[in-house]
Amino acid sequence: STPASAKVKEITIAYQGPLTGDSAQTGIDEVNAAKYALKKYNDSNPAVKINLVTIDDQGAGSVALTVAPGAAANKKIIAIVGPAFSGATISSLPYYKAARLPMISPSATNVTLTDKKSVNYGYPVFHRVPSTDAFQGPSLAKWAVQNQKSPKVYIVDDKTPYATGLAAFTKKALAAGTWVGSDSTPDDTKDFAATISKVKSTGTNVVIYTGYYSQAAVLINQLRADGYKGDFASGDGTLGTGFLEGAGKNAEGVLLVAPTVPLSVGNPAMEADYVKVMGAASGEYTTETISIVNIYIAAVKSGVTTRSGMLNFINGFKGETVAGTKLSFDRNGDNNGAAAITGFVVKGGKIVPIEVVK
Amino acid sequence: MFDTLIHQFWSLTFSGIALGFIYVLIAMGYTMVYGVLRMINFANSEIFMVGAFATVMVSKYVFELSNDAIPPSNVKLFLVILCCIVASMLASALLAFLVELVAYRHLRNRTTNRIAPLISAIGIGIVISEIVRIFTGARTQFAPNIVPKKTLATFQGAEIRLDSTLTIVAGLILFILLDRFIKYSRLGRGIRAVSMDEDSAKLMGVNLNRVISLTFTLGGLMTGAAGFFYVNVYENVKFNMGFSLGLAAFTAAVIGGIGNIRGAFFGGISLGLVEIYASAVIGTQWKPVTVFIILILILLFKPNGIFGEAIQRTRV
Amino acid sequence: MAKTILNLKNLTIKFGGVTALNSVNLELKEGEILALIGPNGAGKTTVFNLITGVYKPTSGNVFLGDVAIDGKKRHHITKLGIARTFQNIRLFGDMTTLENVITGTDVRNKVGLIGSILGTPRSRREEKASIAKAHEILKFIGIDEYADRLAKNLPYGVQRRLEIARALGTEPKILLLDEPAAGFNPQEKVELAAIIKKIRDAGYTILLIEHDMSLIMGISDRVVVLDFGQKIADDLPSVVQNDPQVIAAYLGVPEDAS
Amino acid sequence: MRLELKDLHVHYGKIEAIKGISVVVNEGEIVTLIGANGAGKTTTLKTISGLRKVSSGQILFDGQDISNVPAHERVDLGISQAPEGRGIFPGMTVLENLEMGKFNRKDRKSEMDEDLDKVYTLFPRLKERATQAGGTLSGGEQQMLAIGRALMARPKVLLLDEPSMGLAPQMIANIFRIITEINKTGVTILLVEQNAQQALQRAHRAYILETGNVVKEAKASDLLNDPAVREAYLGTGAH
Amino acid sequence: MINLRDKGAQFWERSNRPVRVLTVFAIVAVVAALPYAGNTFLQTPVAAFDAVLVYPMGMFILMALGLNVVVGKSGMLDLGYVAFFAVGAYTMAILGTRTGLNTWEIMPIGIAAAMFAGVLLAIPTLRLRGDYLAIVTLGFGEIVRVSALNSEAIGGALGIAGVPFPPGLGFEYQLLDQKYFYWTIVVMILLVIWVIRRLTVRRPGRAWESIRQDEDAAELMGVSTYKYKIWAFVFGAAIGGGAGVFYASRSMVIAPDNFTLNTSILILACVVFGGMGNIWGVIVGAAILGYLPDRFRFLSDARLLLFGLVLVVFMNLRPEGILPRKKREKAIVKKGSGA
Ligand SMILES: Nc1ncnc2c1ncn2[C@@H]1O[C@H](COP(=O)(O)OP(=O)(O)OP(=O)(O)O)[C@@H](O)[C@H]1O
Ligand SMILES: Nc1ncnc2c1ncn2[C@@H]1O[C@H](COP(=O)(O)OP(=O)(O)OP(=O)(O)O)[C@@H](O)[C@H]1O
Ligand SMILES: [Mg+2]
Ligand SMILES: [Mg+2]
Repeated sequence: STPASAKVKEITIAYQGPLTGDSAQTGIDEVNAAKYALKKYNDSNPAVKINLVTIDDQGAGSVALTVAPGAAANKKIIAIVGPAFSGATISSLPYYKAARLPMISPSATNVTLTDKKSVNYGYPVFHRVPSTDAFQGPSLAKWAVQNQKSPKVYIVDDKTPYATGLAAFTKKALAAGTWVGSDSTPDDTKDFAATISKVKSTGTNVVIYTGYYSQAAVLINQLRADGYKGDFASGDGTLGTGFLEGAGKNAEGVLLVAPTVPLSVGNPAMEADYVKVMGAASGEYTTETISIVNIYIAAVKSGVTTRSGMLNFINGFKGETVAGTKLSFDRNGDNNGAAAITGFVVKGGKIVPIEVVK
Repeated sequence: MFDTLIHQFWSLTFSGIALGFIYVLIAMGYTMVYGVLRMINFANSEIFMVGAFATVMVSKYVFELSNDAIPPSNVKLFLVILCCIVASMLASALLAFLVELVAYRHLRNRTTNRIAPLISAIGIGIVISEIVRIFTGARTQFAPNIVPKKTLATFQGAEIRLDSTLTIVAGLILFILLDRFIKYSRLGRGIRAVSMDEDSAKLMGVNLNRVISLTFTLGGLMTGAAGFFYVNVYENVKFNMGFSLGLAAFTAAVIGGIGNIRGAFFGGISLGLVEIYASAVIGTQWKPVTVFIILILILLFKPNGIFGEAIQRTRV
Repeated sequence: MAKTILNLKNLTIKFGGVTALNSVNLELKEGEILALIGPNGAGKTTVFNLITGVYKPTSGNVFLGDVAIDGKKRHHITKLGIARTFQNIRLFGDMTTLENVITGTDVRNKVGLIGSILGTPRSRREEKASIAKAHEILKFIGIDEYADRLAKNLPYGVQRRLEIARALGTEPKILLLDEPAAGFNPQEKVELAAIIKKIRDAGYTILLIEHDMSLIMGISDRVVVLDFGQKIADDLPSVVQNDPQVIAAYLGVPEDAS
Repeated sequence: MRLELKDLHVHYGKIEAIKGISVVVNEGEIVTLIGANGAGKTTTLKTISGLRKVSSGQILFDGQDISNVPAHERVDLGISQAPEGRGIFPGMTVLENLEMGKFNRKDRKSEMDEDLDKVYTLFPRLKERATQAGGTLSGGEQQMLAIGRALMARPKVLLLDEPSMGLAPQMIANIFRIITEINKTGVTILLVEQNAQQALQRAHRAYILETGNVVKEAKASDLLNDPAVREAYLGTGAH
Repeated sequence: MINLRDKGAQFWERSNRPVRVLTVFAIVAVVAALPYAGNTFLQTPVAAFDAVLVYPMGMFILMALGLNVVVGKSGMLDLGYVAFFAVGAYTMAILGTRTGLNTWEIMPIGIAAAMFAGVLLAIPTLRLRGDYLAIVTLGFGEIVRVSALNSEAIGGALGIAGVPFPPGLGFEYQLLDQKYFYWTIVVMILLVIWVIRRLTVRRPGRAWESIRQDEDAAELMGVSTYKYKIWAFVFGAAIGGGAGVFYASRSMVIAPDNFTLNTSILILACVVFGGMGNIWGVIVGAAILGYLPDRFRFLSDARLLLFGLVLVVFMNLRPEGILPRKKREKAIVKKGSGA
């Protein structure tokens, strides 16, 4: 082993998320963002280089159960970017808690993770950049009905932990009498005819979809093809160019809310650089991921070399995301700056941020 | 609970039939293979997925249609449809042919274990979908709008759209063609002979390998066509799209009586309808439960599916 | 006169348009070898299938002693004491000869799942007894030397004999043999005849389907002739052999009466 | 068409079932193979029709080596077999089974009807049961179907594996008469039989097989009178 | 190709009792020492070796042994085996978080629940043959998973967290060092092997075997085929349920997505890959298929691709599995106990 005096030349952090399997795309987007941030850093010839190892949990709790003990036992890893999904986070948490391995997730938004009363409480190791569904839900409820004098809201979720959570908070925040129905369409649903029929028969004028962008695009396309004229609103799962590509013209006027903004919106200059460096546009949760890696970089720059050092650094950290919003963590691991939920409208084929929805 | 079903009955029915035709075509892939080998082709869902991708590729890169563009019209539209559907059918057929070669042929000569080919087909399925996943970065690929989603007519408040009408009409034509072909070519009899007794079939002059390859290929053609219609209606593809559709189509084949192409037809349409009605009445999330409970009930009363022949057995 | 142990009363069965058996009456006496003969498709195998519960009669009954057994489950009928062999061999090909017979003997064993897992004394006793019994039967039939061979690799003649041995394993009162000598050469048929006699002498009652007249004449006590699902004769072999109706329907011109 | 096996060896895995036999069947002959259970008769026929692979040696058909021709093509050459165990397609009707016999023949409808008529005259029972599923036929009926089906192909060489098995005495006499009749129409026949008495009476020449070897080859009538053969294959209580 | 199975069997037959006992001890010792092999070539990148030994390897072996009774021994194709695993796991999770019962007390309840589910499925469906049974069982697996997913009362999509660890038995189960879990599962596996061997060499084993080979003939030889098929199903379910209870307890968290059709298919692949019907083959198959994906983690992107290739290539090379079902000619009755 190295003598204590020897200078540490390399630090290892890990990314955990789905890199294979059905949800691989989220993980690949995030890991690319992490790679981008680290490349920028390592190319600047720092004294201490940072390595990235990837931990593929397929976005599934069952797989997380096999990989998490390994990451926990791997003493070289001093911090984790991720896990990407709430379910995998819940399964991994016991191990990381036991190993005191700090983690900051770019995309796990389930409330129980930072809820003191829940068995899923991630204290002290768990942190996250995006705000929880508890914040996003009310904002979504508010933002979605802005165009309607007498809104009739129909909520569709995709049955993932993320979507059911967000749907529940959204529903709770709706004004009395405005909620007319809900459906759950598992994320392998191809045909929304039944859902659309319900939307029509309830006279809905606002459809809120909590789920991910590809299904959102299919849903709105089918809604519009069937002559639905009302509004369509969704949360952060839908925020991204993928939705625009999939929904095309139908995306016009869609109302979105998200705890942060996509890189192309929040920091166009960095997006341009990203495209140059990575050879492709950034994907989901890039803003969050780069911001998280930047925290770790800052920690390493300040001489952190251990897990406990990293944990202290994170808890004391005060800064900004690359999109310019405030970033620091409260005792439960939530982002103090995350409460600001931005409302967006799709205009002219672009997702345009309008205002903070309170 | 039944409000939606009652108010939107025709609209639901029309969608259910269009969805059903997609199932019918995929189910044909399962049922043909089952008909000849008495084995489930677990790679069929990937064959379907590849067929769907072929349509996206051709429309995007050969005809350079984009997602936003107005759908083509008249001659161009006809040409696009024709090329896309042919490309999908050929891509799937070729893949089905290869699957037989790699996963089944060698094994067939080496073992009587009927589950071994099943596992090797599953292996191939994983390989195909993983290759596509790696190439697409696991992303959903959105397809250009090929056939305009024009409303042709309304019936009892239900809109009858061009895209789903095309699915129904073309699906019907393909089904009838296949049905006739099997009936009037010697292939149909060859398939039945092979499925009952391979050695005897050889003694009758049946070219075993050719019959089996041809059956896979025909099944592939149908499955590929389903890929085109799917893209046409739902406008997106993803590497893992085959799984749930394949499962549904397989269920459809069993409901009708697997190995029997008319059964697959009936099963596909009824499954499409049942799924949509069930989603409307008790919620989309309960759809798989409803479907499987109905399946079990059907099999309780008709153990060989609705159109299924009794499993071929010699007397005791 | 020995008592009747199997009684078929007015047995009729139809398959669609075909009446395979038409009101057939047949009595099997304890300890006899009764031969069932008739042209191809006369309904002989169908009689076996009705007795063993494979088919349910359209009308009529099968009595074992005083008990009507038509409509009973197949395995239950076996338990009641009727065992059979198959016209086209149906052995458990991937089991050894010995195992085939032991599987037959299992019908008399009582031990179930739990007993087997725990290895109760009874289970061990039964296992031991079954193995011993199976060997005994194999020796009796004369194929003990094949005990450890897989059934599917056995020569045809041994397979036919194993069918008989497996059926004997179930300790039947009545043994039904469906063309046990098919595919045998004359020499082998003679040996088989001896075995069948030996079985009868050991106290079994035998109902035998066979097309080889010399075999039948040699061993049967009584012959029943079926034609087109009807019983056309039921008498001593020598009488039946000279019955003109039987000759016309079944035997053909008597070229070679042995 | 002359069929010739030259020093034929056939294996099941490691077991050698046929150990170098040479057999000649001249055009227009009936040749019979007799031998005890397990001698390799069925294996020989299966090898000729292509269901088993030749390990070494040759099968000459009309002077041409066909040992590597796939089974289904041998049917087109004119080799047809009624196999042991009959190989009926259980789910097909009797008529469909018979039609399968013509699978590769591009005969006109009239020829089909003609052949069907022929088979139906040979086996009236099959005509009665034309629409019954093959699998539900009685044992003997299946045997008739197997032979009839082989005839549908209008073979040049007909391979029969124990055609009398499971048949009633009257029918057995019938079958052997039919074999002679078919032969008279110019079809070469290779016949495997346990009923050696009848087979030898009908055949021109015969081979005796013992555990994979030919132990004797002679004119059939000679063998009928050979005491050793009578002892071993015709039963002691000979007729 | 060499037949390892026969070589092994030959060795076993030639050995006398002390040699056999010694062999068994040696093998058990080697297996038990595996958690200490973490730093050898066996090391799995990313995932912890000791955890991989517990899940997937140990669990897969256990489940594959259970499924083998259904598929390999009695010839019924079951594509929904994961349902029983799920029933066991949910029983543990629900009772473990809501009552004071501990893992060992819940174990029999979980097994009983899985057996009950087995009977429930078996009674109406076991009259179906072959592939129809396959689709019905597959459907049953989906019914169980989707019902769990849709029932908020048992956690819905998030599942149930905070499932208690098993109480120690003179040692304490640890999170970051899973050797005690591993040893527990080895004991469970040994127990199951012992039970299955008992069954297969005796009457129930013969009944299953005869049903697999010729159901009609079996019934006519007096085997109550329906009853034995149900037993096979229920017995397989019991093992799946037991595995589920232990799984939930060691994982602390379960969710519906742990119980997808993929798991059923993977377990089936283990059975076929190793050698259907042969418990040693099944164990080897499950160990390999459980271990490989984690061993190949360094390949990251191409990992599953490789897994698929392995399945195809291996099935083609060894269609009967790595250690095929008995080929040699010797009885499954215990030698020497007779005659
Ligand atoms: N399941 C069935 N469906 C239709 N017909 C049947 C069925 N089972 C038997 N038959 C018919 O019933 C008749 C009697 O058949 P069975 O098998 O009893 O004849 P058999 O006397 O045993 O003849 P063989 O000597 O040829 O074996 C036959 O004509 C047969 O075709
Ligand atoms: N599938 C097989 N696997 C292994 N050995 C076989 C197989 N088929 C046949 N044999 C063996 O090959 C030898 C020849 O068998 P074959 O069936 O050709 O005999 P046969 O002369 O036709 O006998 P039979 O009069 O009983 O029909 C026998 O020893 C037999 O056990
Ligand atoms: Mg019969
Ligand atoms: Mg033979």
